[in-house]
Amino acid sequence: MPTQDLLPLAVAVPLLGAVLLVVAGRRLPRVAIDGLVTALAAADVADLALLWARTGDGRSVAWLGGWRPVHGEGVGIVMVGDRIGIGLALLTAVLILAVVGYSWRYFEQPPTEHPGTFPALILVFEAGMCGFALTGDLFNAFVFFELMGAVAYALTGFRIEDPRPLQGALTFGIVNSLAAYASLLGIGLLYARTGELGFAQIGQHLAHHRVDALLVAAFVLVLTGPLVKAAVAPFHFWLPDAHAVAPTPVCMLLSGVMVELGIYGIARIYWTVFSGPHGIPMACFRDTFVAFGALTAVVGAVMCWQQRHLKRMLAFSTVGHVGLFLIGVALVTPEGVAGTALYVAGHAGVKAALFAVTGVLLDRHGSVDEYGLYGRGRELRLGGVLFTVGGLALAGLPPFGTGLGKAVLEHAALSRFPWLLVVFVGVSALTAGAVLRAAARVFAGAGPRPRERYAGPETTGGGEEPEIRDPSRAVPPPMLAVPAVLLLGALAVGVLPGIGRQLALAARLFTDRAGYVAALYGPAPAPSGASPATGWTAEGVSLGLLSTLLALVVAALAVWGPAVPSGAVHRARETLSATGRRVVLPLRRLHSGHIGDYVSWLAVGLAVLLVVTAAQV
Amino acid sequence: MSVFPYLVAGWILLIGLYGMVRSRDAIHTIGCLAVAQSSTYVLLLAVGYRRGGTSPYFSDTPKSTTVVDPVVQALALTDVVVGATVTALLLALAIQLRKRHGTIDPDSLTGLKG
Amino acid sequence: MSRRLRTCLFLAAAVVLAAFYAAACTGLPHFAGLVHPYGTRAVAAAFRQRTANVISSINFDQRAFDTLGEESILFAAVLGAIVLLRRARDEREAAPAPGRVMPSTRLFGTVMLPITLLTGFYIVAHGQLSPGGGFQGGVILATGLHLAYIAADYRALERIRPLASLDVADALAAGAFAALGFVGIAKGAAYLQNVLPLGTFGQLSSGGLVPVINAAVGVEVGSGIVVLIAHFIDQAVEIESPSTQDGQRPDDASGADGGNR
Amino acid sequence: MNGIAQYLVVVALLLVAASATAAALARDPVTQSTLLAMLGIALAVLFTVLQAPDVALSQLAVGTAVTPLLILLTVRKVRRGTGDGADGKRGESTDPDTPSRDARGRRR
Amino acid sequence: MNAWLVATAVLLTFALPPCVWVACRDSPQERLAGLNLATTVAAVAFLLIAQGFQRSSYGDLGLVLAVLGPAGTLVFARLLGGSAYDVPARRAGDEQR
Amino acid sequence: MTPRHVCALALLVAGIAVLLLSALGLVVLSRPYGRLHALTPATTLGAPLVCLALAVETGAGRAAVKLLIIGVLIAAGGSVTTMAVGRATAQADDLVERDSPE
Repeated sequence: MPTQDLLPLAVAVPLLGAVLLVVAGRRLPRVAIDGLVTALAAADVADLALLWARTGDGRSVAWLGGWRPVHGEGVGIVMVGDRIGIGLALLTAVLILAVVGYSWRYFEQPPTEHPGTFPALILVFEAGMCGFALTGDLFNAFVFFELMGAVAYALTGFRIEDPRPLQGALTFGIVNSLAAYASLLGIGLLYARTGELGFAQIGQHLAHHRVDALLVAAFVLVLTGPLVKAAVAPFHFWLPDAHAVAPTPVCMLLSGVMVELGIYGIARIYWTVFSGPHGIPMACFRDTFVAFGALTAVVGAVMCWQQRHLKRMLAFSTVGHVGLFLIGVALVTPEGVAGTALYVAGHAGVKAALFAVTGVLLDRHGSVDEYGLYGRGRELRLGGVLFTVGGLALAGLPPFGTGLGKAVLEHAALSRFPWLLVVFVGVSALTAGAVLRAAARVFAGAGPRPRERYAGPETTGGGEEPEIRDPSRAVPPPMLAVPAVLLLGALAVGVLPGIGRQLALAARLFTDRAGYVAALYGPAPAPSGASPATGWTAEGVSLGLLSTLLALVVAALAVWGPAVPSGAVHRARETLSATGRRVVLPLRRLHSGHIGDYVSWLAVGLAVLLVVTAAQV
Repeated sequence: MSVFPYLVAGWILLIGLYGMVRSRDAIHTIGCLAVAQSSTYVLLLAVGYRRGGTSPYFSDTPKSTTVVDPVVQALALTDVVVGATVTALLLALAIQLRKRHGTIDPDSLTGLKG
Repeated sequence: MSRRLRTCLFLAAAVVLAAFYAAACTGLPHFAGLVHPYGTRAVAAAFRQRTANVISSINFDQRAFDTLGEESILFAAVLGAIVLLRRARDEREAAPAPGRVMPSTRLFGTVMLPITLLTGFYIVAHGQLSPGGGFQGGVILATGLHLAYIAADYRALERIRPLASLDVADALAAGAFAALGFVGIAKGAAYLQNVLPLGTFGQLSSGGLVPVINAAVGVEVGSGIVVLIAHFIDQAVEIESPSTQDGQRPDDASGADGGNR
Repeated sequence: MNGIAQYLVVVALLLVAASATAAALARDPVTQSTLLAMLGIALAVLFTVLQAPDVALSQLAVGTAVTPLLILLTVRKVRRGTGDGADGKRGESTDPDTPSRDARGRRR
Repeated sequence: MNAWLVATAVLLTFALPPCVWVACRDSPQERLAGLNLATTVAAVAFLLIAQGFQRSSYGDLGLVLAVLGPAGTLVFARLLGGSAYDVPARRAGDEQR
Repeated sequence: MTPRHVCALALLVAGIAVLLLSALGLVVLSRPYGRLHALTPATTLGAPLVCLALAVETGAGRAAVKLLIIGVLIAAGGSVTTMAVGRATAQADDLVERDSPE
């Protein structure tokens, strides 16, 4: 089979698999369904792995329906796979496989009338995400954006007995659909100007026009969808609401890879469509989005620290890390892209593993409340180890993939924005500190029992509907094996030198706009310039160790601080928390769960982005 | 006239957003989302209109006829389907939310905050 | 945020958005302009594929991958609605009392049912010639079926609506679209390539793969929308919510404590 | 011919804008569903004068039939679940003086 | 000048706006009446446009609206009339409009 | 201008006039039942007249038959819906026993 046929197959295989599950699902026993869905997910992994291997350091281009352009003008849709796109699709497929394994025995009772529905939806979700990662056409990207959105809303609200998932899913659905429609409006504006729909084709035609309000408006509108999907502040409000309440396997996918697809969308659309001559200047893109990324990272980290609802804590940690990813791609250098790719790969494994262990807690105790679970995780020794290791990896402990990605990004940011080092170290330390704090309290019962006290609006996480019926059963082995494997994967990303090298080459390809355009019509010349270094350096290791150490210190202070009798420490804590409350409480109030607020913030975000961009071009 | 249709599309989006911001009922919010979405149809089809053009199919008209842009119509068609299905999905969520939460007034949906 | 603050915030942002959007519109080509490069190419391509309705050619041939995604959204939404509107553990079904309908309405419904179905088939079948096609016809078919609900009552609707098989038909049609793409690969061409014989321009069977995909879409949309509406009607008519059974007003459970039980 | 075609487009656009505004500003979902159907019709007319009968056909089918129907069914379900008893006789035993019922808009 | 298009223009200008106006009213029955008339007028307009632009296949739109329109109105009448849950919610402190 | 054309135009003007009068009635007549009265002439007279005008213009053939069928459909659908709307109005005013079906 020619390499290019593997591209549409990555979408078609899961779709056909979903159909198969729906049709055959009602006649097959549970075991057969599980086996079938695992086989299908593995097939897609195999397809994408083959594609990764065959594409090598070039690009695979598939003109769907055989509509190759004649004299540079075509009517068809093109799929373009380079190693960043294919790698993200492969990451999706691997995570889907992990989730399928994790949920083997997860839902004790699938919907009785439709047993195959949950895995079928997971497979359609995979099709949507792979399609979005591999397409080279703006409208097609919108379609797949909506596909993954629609499935994600349904999956988030899957547990219909509990009101919170439903509310989260509704917020998620409304905000994301609205953003998608704004993107479509932007696509309409671009089509009106250029008469094209492909990324590269639009980019080529934009070069013939001057830079004006239309370009700025189209740029901001088109990026609305990916920005909301990526939960960049102030578009991030839906994310904690949805990710905190979705069924655990779905959380693993949402936080692990769907949000990152938003970042990918921003980077891909900017590089292929807007980065050319008469486009949005790189300096403008860089300054704007580094600022937005830093804001997102800080908001996410601060809010993450405040949470006692474990899943909400992990969701806000995702917001924080997404801010770092956005900074990475906004540096507009191959090094930034390579670092982000490594970071995303490591983060996906770590975050999915953390959610998976939280799912075990929910399964055992029907609660994800840090206070309520105090000391109750003691008998779950392996879970505790995994959770702690996950927390350390989140802080960027070498040699995890997260640490390597963070190190490369820090190095990339250092020359132009030295202050970003503080953001990187601080955000990793604070998010990881929150996770470690929870690990110490829940799995070790460390420190004094946390006291209930009113600290502003919050979601506690107690009284969750358990996602399974029978809490007295033993923990199903896949539920702990899968997070262990995922953490090993995150470790492998950092340890295996090949991955870093290949992603460095891929990043150089990703940032080569001319090569992308040329690849559509024939073999493209290899990009010039050296590919960025993506190995471990002494500086990267020490920064990783520093953030890990900081994370341990803040976690220890939070857990044992109240028990320390010293007056000075006590007074310092009081002042710190008093000032913190003045800043943090208004921030917490903003996360109100109110759809109207979120829509307002969406409009405000767009307005700010418009003004900021227009001021710089 | 030269930009009037595009402005109408923008107005529809903004008024839909306004309705969502002021909404007191989740079903109403979803309805406003449908309104906001119709702005995309209007913009797309306005972009594709061509003076003196007629619709792009040739079963009852010669091949040489001037036609309007068919691509935007195909896009709008896809968009209509997407909008309808997403609306249905959101309404399904609203039904269950009302059952479990007792209300769909955004002001009273306080399960998630902080 | 209070309601007033929220509205003010939004209005302030909306003013900026409106100003930028209006400025952007002045940069667009004037309304009713003559230059549409992609559109011109698409018309030429449709002629080469001998498809009289250019929009069908774009939807089912030139940009068929978009439509594949769109049909997957429909498939996923139907699946999602089935999952979301399933009967929860604490709910029960209650058969509704048979309804009384005015004789004129009943007569009208009985007469119109076949006419609507006929119209639906007509619109599906002429998809690649004249306005219409799988999607539009499918929706009309689904609506026609629901005339039965108006004409007679819910029970009659349940009799003429084989829900289980429609469910499968929806899935199979969605799968058929994805599978038809492999015809191209099997013949050594690209995925979704239109490799069937193209026929004569302007004939019902012209266009190669287009009428086949069109039919698949018609089946999927028709059955999908019926299933979708069926689940909504089930909720509205049949399923008794737990709160209703208890006689307890859910209002009591709402408010601040609703989320933090 | 050209002038009148443009005039038709303008009138249709105004109708669309008016009904969209009305639909967005309607307070109650039931009112809104009627207005959404109206918007569907106005959009279908606009699409036809913009020479897009295919889209107009979808819009007619979706906008005037399916979406309002789904909204109405949702509203019916949502408003029905407020304690009618399970016997299926809705709207008869409602006591108009109960304040909570009034709050649900169940006035006769 | 094309009589059919002029007739369409007259209908769109003078017959549809009253329908929209009535459809904004409070009473559901009045709204329904407005919607009903709008359906009829729009169906006629489609037929006139088909004739005016010399594209007979636009007539299919009129056919579809003639078939679907009454069905839609009946559903509305049934769901509104059957349940009478139609008076807009008035809550304390509802300052909108 | 052929006599057939004149005939079609006359029918068209009559039909449009009826439709406009109905729209006017919809606004002017105040009571709900009055509004219902406004609907009837539009569907039973106005729309079929226009359809007839179009059929006359196209001349005998399949297209004309289709137009006439549409006219009949509108007329039939209109009267049924008017009745249904009237019933709904009556129910709302509690004139008819409210045992409405599901």
